[in-house]
Amino acid sequence: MSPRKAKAVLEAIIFAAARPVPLKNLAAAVGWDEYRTELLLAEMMRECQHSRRGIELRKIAGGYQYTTKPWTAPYLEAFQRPEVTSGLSQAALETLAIIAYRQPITKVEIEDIRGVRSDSAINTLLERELIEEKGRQDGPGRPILLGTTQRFLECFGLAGLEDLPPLPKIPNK
Amino acid sequence: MSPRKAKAVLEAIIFAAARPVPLKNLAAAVGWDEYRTELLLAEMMRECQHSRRGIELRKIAGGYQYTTKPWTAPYLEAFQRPEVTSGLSQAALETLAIIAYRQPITKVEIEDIRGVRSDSAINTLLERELIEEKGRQDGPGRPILLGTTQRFLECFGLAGLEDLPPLPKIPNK
Amino acid sequence: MSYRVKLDVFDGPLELLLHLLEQDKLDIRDIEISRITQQYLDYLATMQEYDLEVTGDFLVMAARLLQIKVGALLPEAERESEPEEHEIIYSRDELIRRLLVYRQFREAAQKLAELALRRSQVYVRPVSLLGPKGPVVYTNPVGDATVQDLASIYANTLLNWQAREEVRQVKRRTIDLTAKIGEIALLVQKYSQLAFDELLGRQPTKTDIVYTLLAVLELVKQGIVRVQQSDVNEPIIISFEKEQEDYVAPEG
Repeated sequence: MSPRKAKAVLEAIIFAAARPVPLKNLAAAVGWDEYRTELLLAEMMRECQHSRRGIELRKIAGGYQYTTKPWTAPYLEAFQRPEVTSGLSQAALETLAIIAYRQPITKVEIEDIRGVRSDSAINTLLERELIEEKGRQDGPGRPILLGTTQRFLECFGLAGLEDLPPLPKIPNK
Repeated sequence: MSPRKAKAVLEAIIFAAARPVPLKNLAAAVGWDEYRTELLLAEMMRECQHSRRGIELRKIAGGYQYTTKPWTAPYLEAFQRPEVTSGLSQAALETLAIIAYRQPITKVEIEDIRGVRSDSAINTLLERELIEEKGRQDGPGRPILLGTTQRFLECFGLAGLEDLPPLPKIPNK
Repeated sequence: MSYRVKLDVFDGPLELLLHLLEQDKLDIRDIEISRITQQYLDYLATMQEYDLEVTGDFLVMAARLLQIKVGALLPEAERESEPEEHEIIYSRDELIRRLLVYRQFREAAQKLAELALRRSQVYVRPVSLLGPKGPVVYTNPVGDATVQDLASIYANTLLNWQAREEVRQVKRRTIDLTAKIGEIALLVQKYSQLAFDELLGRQPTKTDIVYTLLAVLELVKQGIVRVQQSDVNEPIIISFEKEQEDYVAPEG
């Protein structure tokens, strides 16, 4: 394998691996001996030192791994707290509406009304602190009861739950 | 921020994030407007095309992501498996195609095109998070509307829905 | 151990029809209804032979094909008054259109499969380097949803719930086609002449109509009954054609 092709293969392998990749494995992948492979890796490490590059190739725990350069840390931190500006999905809104009007209510009751499993919608609402546990229901399994939070009231500009709009009449059949 | 530094920051962020990073967030990170940022990213995409590189920068699901180049796949098989979309049945693929090209669409409309009940295909796709509810259609029963997810784009390596291959033409006779 | 011939499994009737056409290298637009109908019915028979479930969708298509073949049997007026029943009334053009659209998406599915395959050739970084996330802070956790949205969504959800409950209460009735054929043969024989509507119950479902139609068509094919209609708005009259000894009603 040509040095140029070997470089590309090494880059791809080290990039795709979750952990540092031992020299032995890298040499086997390109079919070179370890000494020559190590020289090539050293060249790749030097190339990453260029100021235009944001990542570097490092020898870590007996293997090779790409890491971001330390000076980029402040820019990465902004991504550690992902700002979520997106609204709620239709499924989450539906679930929230049911909880708001029927609280306290169990997951099973919600799923019966919606007709579909609602774990992910409920998790989303819990994560956003729009709903919370309100104790447990008596009875088999003592299922968790869910209800809306203070935050829910704030988000919708409600003084209290009694402030929820009355429901449009549903024709009885 | 200088273009050279911006490039390094963008590389570090996209590299570290693992998932596609939206242009908006990248622009915010370097403090540039989206237009200039996009130009710089295009330059970075070109640079990766060099034969010495084993990874490339791609536009996927409305964001930017590094992936290994396809030709390196045989060298990588011993490492991490890529996200699997394989194992989708013909029925599921057909249903997914209809949803992808006709979204938002109801179950009944899908079944009308396929000429067969499609609950199990739809459930498989929902489970794999390739499709999701996109609200409800006005009209009797207010049926659920289905559409594809962000994950669908990621799994199929599409920049966006406009990136879908053109629908085969119905031949005129 | 019993020996089994491998039979292609088709997800739905359109797929099967397309397969039959492609097998004969025929263009969809040149479809010959009587030929394809025979091939289709033969395939269904083979499916049953091998204990493959022939679902309702396949039977409905059989009814459609026979109906196109025999010519529209149900009166025009009925079509307009009951749009829900429209589905079972099909023309040759409609069948061609559906086959073309279906094929279009079947090809699109193929392209998606190719995309997925190409995608499986590339690898992405398996883990984020960004480290464990701190608690996410949501600046506006509900987006632009208003409390009025919440109320109307809830009302709609209740409506959907109610609708589902009603559907749940309607028990699915199954009809045995062979029994239906026998039943109709006996009825027509008894009264010698009957209108199609009289064969249906008071509130026939789509399934009732399809099965009744299938049964009548089968009896026409066997030469047991004759079907007449003087005008599109007139009732369809089914009259007994054969002597009693020629038809042996199935048992049970």
